[in-house]
Amino acid sequence: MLKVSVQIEPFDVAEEQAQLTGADATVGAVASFVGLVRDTNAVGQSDKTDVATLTLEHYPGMTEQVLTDLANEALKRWSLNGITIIHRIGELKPTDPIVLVMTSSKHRGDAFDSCQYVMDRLKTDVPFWKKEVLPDGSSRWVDSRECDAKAAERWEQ
Amino acid sequence: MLKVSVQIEPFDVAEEQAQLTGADATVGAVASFVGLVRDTNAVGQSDKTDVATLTLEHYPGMTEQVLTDLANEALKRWSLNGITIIHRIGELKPTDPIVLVMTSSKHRGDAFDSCQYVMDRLKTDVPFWKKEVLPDGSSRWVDSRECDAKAAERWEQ
Amino acid sequence: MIKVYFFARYREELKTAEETFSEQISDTEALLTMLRDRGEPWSRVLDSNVLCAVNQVMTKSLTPLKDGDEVGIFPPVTGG
Amino acid sequence: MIKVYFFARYREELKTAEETFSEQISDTEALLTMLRDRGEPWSRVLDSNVLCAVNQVMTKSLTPLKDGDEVGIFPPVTGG
Repeated sequence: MLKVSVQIEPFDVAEEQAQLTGADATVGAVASFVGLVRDTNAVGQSDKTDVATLTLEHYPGMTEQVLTDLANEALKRWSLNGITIIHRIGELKPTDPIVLVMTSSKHRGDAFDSCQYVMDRLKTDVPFWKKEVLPDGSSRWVDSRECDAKAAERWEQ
Repeated sequence: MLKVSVQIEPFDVAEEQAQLTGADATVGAVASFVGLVRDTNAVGQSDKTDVATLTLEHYPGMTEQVLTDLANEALKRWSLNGITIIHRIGELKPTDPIVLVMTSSKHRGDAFDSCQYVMDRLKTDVPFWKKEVLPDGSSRWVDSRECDAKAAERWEQ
Repeated sequence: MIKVYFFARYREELKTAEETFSEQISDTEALLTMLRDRGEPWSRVLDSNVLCAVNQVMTKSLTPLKDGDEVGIFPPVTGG
Repeated sequence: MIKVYFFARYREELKTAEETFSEQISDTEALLTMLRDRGEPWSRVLDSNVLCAVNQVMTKSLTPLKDGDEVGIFPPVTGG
């Protein structure tokens, strides 16, 4: 089971887990990550600025392809029963879910590691861009984080 | 937010996530692990035997205390907004969820690591015991796994 | 008085869920030795993997016991 | 013909979402050099962090281009 979706709509983690594991009684472990919109950001020195809305832009076509490649790479590197990657696009507000990565396996090590791998790679390799709109109507593109590049590097073989 | 529950009832991951994060817009990351009942087990050489039901016994009082200590230890070691640990007891069947560990934080590293830490420690330090009932009505206590002891050891400071 | 609880496989194979001792027992090792000295099935069932909790806190080594203590005796845990 | 798409901050600051080139361009470096040679804002906006995808596959280094290729030009990604 491999599911990749780039969508405007929110997702339901319980429903996604039911879809991912279904009636497969060989699954003993499901690891998930959900990323949410924060109302503060860490651009520059300040961690105090309010965010009113967050707009997610992507590269249509490429995004879906890269996410599918990433899911297949995870299936190749770990012993998984299935994987689901959902990333939202469009306009979101603080506390809204942005991304879901969910992996299932017999034992927990494979599920945990592959879930973290997909998130680390997603942060550096998949063409999404966040733009924050502040309460005064001004906006700015979110800067990439140095630590994300480091996190992705550790998976290189 | 710290929630620990030892319960017979199933849990709803979406509802637990809503409870854990609530309206806290400083949360950017939620990592979760769900353990499920498998219909095969790895006792001895065989991985083929069907499991009809799984009974979970625990040490009432001690279980809740050890889980709460474990949650507090995770809050101390990582920068977390909250943590939820739910473990079911009683009679379960294959595909039923057994355990949920969910952690929330600003950035994903803290959520991932603390979630894995709690699962590793839970496997070796919390007084739960699984008994498998086979289709012919016979039963056996599940053996502990050597690799679980190793997984827990790596967190020792 | 020391209250002892047995769990899981031990509880079943020893056909004992709890037992109360009125005599003084110096520590967890002395308690286990006393139980194993009963012979079968105690000597066999309480194998080298046995775990002890004193007042619901897991012990890693020999732990002194005093009047009023609660001791849990159980095999390696298998939750999660 | 080579089709070039700009995304996110680049798209906004260059006021350009896409552009089509009918001339031959040897590789991604040559394309970037050509764009930067236009002067402001191109030379400033297309900084050293620029990423290129050719036919929707991320490139890590100089990549040859041929007729019919699609090139994406964008800043470091910030999804997840």
